[in-house]
Amino acid sequence: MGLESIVFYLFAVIVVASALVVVLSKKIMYAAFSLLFTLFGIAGMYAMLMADFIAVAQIMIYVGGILVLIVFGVMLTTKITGVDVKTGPTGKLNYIAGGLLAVMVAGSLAWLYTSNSWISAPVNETNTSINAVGNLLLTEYLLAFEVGSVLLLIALIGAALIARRK
Amino acid sequence: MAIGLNEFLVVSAILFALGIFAIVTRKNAIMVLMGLELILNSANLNFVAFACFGGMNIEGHIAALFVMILAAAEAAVALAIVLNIYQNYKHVNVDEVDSLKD
Amino acid sequence: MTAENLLCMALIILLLPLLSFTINIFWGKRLGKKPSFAIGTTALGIDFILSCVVFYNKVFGSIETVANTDGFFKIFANDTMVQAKFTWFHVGNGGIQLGLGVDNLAAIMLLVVTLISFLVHIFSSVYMHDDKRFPRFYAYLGIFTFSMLNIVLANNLLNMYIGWELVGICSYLLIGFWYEKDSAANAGKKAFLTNRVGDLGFLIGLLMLYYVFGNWMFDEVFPAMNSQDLLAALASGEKTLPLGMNYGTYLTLAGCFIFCGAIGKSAQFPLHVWLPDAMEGPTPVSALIHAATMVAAGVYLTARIYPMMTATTMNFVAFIGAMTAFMAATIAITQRDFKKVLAYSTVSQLGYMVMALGVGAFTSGFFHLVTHAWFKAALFLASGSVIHAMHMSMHHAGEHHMDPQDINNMGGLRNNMKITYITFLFVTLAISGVPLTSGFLSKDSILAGTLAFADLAGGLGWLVPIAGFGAAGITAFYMFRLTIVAFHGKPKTEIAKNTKENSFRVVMPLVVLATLSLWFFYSFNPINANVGWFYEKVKMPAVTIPAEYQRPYMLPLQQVEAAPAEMQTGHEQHHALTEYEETMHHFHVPAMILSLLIAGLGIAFAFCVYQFRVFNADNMEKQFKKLHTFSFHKWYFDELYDATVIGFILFLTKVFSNFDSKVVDGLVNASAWITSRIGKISGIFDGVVIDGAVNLVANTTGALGGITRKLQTGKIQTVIIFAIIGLITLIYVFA
Amino acid sequence: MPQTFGFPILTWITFLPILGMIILALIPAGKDELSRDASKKYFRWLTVGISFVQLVLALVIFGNFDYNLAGINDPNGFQFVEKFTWIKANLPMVGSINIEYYLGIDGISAPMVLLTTIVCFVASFTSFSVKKSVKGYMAMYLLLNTAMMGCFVALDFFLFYVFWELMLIPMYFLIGIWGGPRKEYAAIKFFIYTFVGSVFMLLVMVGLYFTYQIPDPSNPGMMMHTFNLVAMLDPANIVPGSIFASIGSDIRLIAFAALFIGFAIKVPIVPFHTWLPDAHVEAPTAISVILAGVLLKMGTYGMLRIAFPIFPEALGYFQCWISTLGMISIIYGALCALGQHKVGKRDLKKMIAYSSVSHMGYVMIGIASMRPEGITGGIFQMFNHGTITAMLFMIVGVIYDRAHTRGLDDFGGLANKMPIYTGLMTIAFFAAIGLPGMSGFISETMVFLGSFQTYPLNTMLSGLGIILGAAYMLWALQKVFFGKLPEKWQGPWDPTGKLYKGDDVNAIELTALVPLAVVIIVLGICPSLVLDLMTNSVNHFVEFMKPFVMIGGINC
Repeated sequence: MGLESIVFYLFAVIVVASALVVVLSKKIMYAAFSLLFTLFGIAGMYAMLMADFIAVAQIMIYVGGILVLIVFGVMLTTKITGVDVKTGPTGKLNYIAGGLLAVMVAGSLAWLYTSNSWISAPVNETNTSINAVGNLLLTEYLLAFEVGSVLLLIALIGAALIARRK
Repeated sequence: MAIGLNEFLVVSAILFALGIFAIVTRKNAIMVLMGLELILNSANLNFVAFACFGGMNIEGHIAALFVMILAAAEAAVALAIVLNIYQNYKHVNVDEVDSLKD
Repeated sequence: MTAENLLCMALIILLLPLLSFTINIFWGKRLGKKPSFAIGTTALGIDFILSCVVFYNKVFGSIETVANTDGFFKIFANDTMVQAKFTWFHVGNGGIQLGLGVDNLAAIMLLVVTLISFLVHIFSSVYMHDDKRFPRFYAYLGIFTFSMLNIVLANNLLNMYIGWELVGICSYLLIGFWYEKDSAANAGKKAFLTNRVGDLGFLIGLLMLYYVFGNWMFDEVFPAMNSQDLLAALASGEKTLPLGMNYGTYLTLAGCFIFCGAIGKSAQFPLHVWLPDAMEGPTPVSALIHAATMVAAGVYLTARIYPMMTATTMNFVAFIGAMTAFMAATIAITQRDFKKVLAYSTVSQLGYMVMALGVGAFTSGFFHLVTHAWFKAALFLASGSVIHAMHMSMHHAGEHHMDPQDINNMGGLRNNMKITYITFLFVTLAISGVPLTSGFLSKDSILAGTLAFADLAGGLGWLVPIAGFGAAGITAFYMFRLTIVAFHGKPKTEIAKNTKENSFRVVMPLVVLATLSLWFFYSFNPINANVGWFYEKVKMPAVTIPAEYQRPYMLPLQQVEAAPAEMQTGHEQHHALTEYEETMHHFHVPAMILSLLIAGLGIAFAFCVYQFRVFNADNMEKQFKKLHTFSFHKWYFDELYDATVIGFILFLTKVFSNFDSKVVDGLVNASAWITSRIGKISGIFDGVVIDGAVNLVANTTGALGGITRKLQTGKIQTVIIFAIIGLITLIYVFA
Repeated sequence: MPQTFGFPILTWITFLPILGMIILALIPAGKDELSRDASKKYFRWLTVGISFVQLVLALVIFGNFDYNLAGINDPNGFQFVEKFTWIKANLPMVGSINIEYYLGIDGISAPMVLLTTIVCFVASFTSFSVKKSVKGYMAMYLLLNTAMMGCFVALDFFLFYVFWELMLIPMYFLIGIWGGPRKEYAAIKFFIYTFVGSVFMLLVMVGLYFTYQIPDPSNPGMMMHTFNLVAMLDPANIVPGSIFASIGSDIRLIAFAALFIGFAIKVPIVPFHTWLPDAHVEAPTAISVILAGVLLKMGTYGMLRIAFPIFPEALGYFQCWISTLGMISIIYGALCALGQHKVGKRDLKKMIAYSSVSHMGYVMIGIASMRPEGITGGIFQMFNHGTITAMLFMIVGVIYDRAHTRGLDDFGGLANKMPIYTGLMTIAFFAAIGLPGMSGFISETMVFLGSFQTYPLNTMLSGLGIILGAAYMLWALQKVFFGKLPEKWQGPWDPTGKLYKGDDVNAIELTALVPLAVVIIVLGICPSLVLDLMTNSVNHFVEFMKPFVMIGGINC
């Protein structure tokens, strides 16, 4: 077991464990914070997969953007006085059914993934993917990129419009 | 055992399942949203893994990037909807928001 | 003068009236009556002066034959025609050319058109003075003059056709100038539509020429008709003509079709019906358009296509002309409306010209066109003067119901309107063909021409001179009837008694035009025009079709003997004498004597009946009741056309409209109806049979559904759970 | 190399109205009276602005057009080309689908592009008289605009078909919602008629797709089926043994007939014409203008671009019949128009609608002659009929807006009440009867010139159309303008003075009418402005068709 494996399992544990906390925690703030760890873990995995740009983007967008949004959402929708900063009661039956379902999904997906023999290409070790990503974004995927940015703009405006107090 | 594609895929499958779990069990809309983020991340992880091992090359990265963009947009809109629901119902419990039922 | 300068002048002459039109139509109302009159008249005045210059230089001067074939306008000049051409637009591998050309014919016509137009401009300022659309009237006069000059200055048939249509529309607008009156609007429409029938023939003729020659330039098409290449190609079957026609038939047909245009515009039988109705227009318009210029355009066209007329075409032309001349004259005898008499007289005289061209007396026909233009314009303007005076008198008397144009309301006008009377009398003498007038010169030579034709052609050909001489006598009779009834005797009404002579601007044009009807303008010999300049300068153009299609007696006699070198020097080229010309010389004196005799008879008879009352006009009317009504109702042409052509077309429109709305649309709606019925039947089938079965299933399902219903909670999560379960199932099924 | 332009000008000119539609959708319609009026004003001027930019783009195209290039079957002869793969998919059962986004124009489509922009521009002014639900109207109007333009610039059959069908939708709504009393009937009739035509076209299109193949640019060495219209003109691209492979076979004749009927319905040629009078009578003015001005031309354009060159030998087989149908259309349309004299409600608009049938008949005999004169004349007649009939319909719209009736018997003596209007109408009517100095004269004469060489008898009979045409036009002119003004129109049109201040046409209507009048007169004097655009293409077209069809004339 080389260093690579150790690092991988470390990240895997972080990701899975914190994700478990996210889904199981009663307090919504805890959930939000452990989501932070999950996202960091995944960013680490990206780095392992030689996707440095995606890793950085993951941290910036998810951690810096989405997570902050979620935290804001939490704070805005629950009374700050704090009686109800919980995720609300959930029945045991629900947990059991959901758990079963989750296990089934995980199991079948894992089986599906591992039982197929994927076409594998040699890993090309490059230092950085930023150049390539940047080139592609501004040439072949320019239209999609622009559409994405327009979409973000529209989402922003739409969100502001929806959330506006009547 | 060297770390290959399968390991990453398994992690992604677990993340996906956890996301599903969050979505189906939790009542709080924000929690549902977080579950959704987990699912998206699991998909992203697949993309990047295939980019590295499966010959999807740099396109996988691009796809992941677009997923992130969509996630950001989705998060913004979803949170706005949550706020709106909160204003209307004074709570954010999704299983009491059942206007879809006819 | 250089060719270029001459053409520039011609271009200016052409465009000045257009300028006047543009100013008057857009700004006339704002400018007011005086300025619009001034603009129109000045433009035409300049036009007239320039025309004089062009006329003098072309006909009597010499033109430096400088040719410039580089620029946009390609200039060609030879003895007969100075012309410019340019390509209007390209189509296929060639192009459609337009151009401008001045030859002796055009130079003389220029003078006629611009002078009469100028005089009518002056005359109208009084006649139309109280009209609220005064500037509009001047605008129309301008555009008409432009269009007419377009015909005159054309060096190709397309230009002529363009001018042809334009004068048609101007005529429409001017006849219907007082469009509040339904009769005026109808007359305009009738004129235009009748002309359109002729125009269609013209167009088909153009198409036929284009088919073979791909061109409409006079100097390119006509020479090509006899080209060896073409004849060889036709003989070998390399080129074919539509419908398998042979070349002679084709040329004859093309000529006849083009002549159809002339039939329409020059009001020849059987399309003459529009011209009398056109008298609904203001009188100056009648003088300008329906007497002197536009109606003469048909004759001008026939003269232009002279080189391509086959023997058959010429016979056709001659008989149409003779028929028209005679028929219109007989109608004119009984008409009561001052202007209608003149209108039929115009038709008759136009028939004369056409007849002259048809029998081969080219110069005489064209000569008559010119002399007729002067005296007929004078007659119309004089009638305008009379009508205007009657109007004024009616206006003073407060009388509004009388017809100021009915000659039976006039009488004794000669005392009140001396100048008008004298000029009118003089031009009446001219139209009757009394010596010392221009009319005598031209008419006499036409009649000589018809006699020569009849002599050479024989047989039915004698009908032509008979009609010609008959018409001459009748013309003299009805013109003097008109003069006597309107001007002599005692006034028949108070109104006529109180008429006054008109102002200078009305009588001046009359005097000018009447003066031009004197003989010495054309020939110093009062009984023979052949020695005058006109016959020297206006020569019959060389006929360019193959000799086998021409009249044998029209071919040059010494064609064989003539040395080629001589053929190319100067005027001699076209002056090879023909058998026809010799015969015409022969008949000159007999024709003169005969025509004098007949005209004298006609005049004497008119005096007997209307002045000295030797015969009672009313009694005669009763005696020849049938003939009189036949003539009075214009040979029932209008009724005939209404019943046949127009009735048929209206019937067709009715049939087609009903067919369209009932049958074609009915079929469409029926198919829609059938489809919807089928839809309904299948709907019933659906409802009873299929729905029945479905309902059975549905009821069963419904029961089951009641159970599953509980699963449907309306919550998103439930939906997701089911989706996931589905996903997992799919994984296991397919993976 | 295909002639491209530094800027995707055809895409812009085509899709600009869609952009306008989006902007329009974003402007709120307003809640109270005041803001509604304000936003109506925005909608109208936005539409005018968009159409104006299109017009400017069309003029840019006009200015940069290379007169030496022919186009037709030569992919390098097209100009302003834009070509991308649009849809490329492998489907089970069907096989691979290759659809290109292929735009380009040559001498045949360039006049049509110009015409479309001119007519859309002036019709946007005419649209000002629409009062009901302006936002929806303008949106539909812009969509229609895109669809029409797309038809004229598309060089891929599938793309063409998409635009062709796209045009039906806004048209259906424009007639069905903003139309007259029988609008539903007219809209459905229009829709179904045209749709039947489209179905024929679709079948042939699919057949053609499997008949032609070209090398696949992305897979060297492989062949692919194609919808490329230019490639379909090269017999070398035919797949041996495919459905339309054997030249002269019956199935090709049938396919041609189907395609021809599809287009003929649009033209419309008798006996497929009965949707036209109804649609025209019921449609709002601006839509009548577009319908007559542009839509009808799509039928004849489609024949020239698609039906004739792809099935040249079938054209040779049917040529005489097509010419005869054109002749029948001319006379039939004219007689029906004149029939408004005696039969029916004497509706001015209906008369003009029938005159359209007659005038499009000229186009048919022109292009059926296969002579350069005839085809040039036919295309020019398409252009001129577009401008002239647009003007005629606008003219009817003007009095209809004021008097709320179009009955010929309801009017008379308007010449004194509305002199400027009468002047404009006189121009339009005279242009319609082919007066020299107006554009209609040149195109009619050229049509006759060409047609006479191939089918002299048909041409002579068609000539009757010009007499009948003059008859109904002058008759209508007399009915409306001459004679005495009826009692009920003695006063001002609008006693309150709010809608119409004066008796004569107002500034907006003038803005719509005068440009058309100017175009008509300028082209009547200087036709080469438009004719030069097409000379080369038409010559090339005739060369291309020569082996298959009858070309008359002995000096061709």
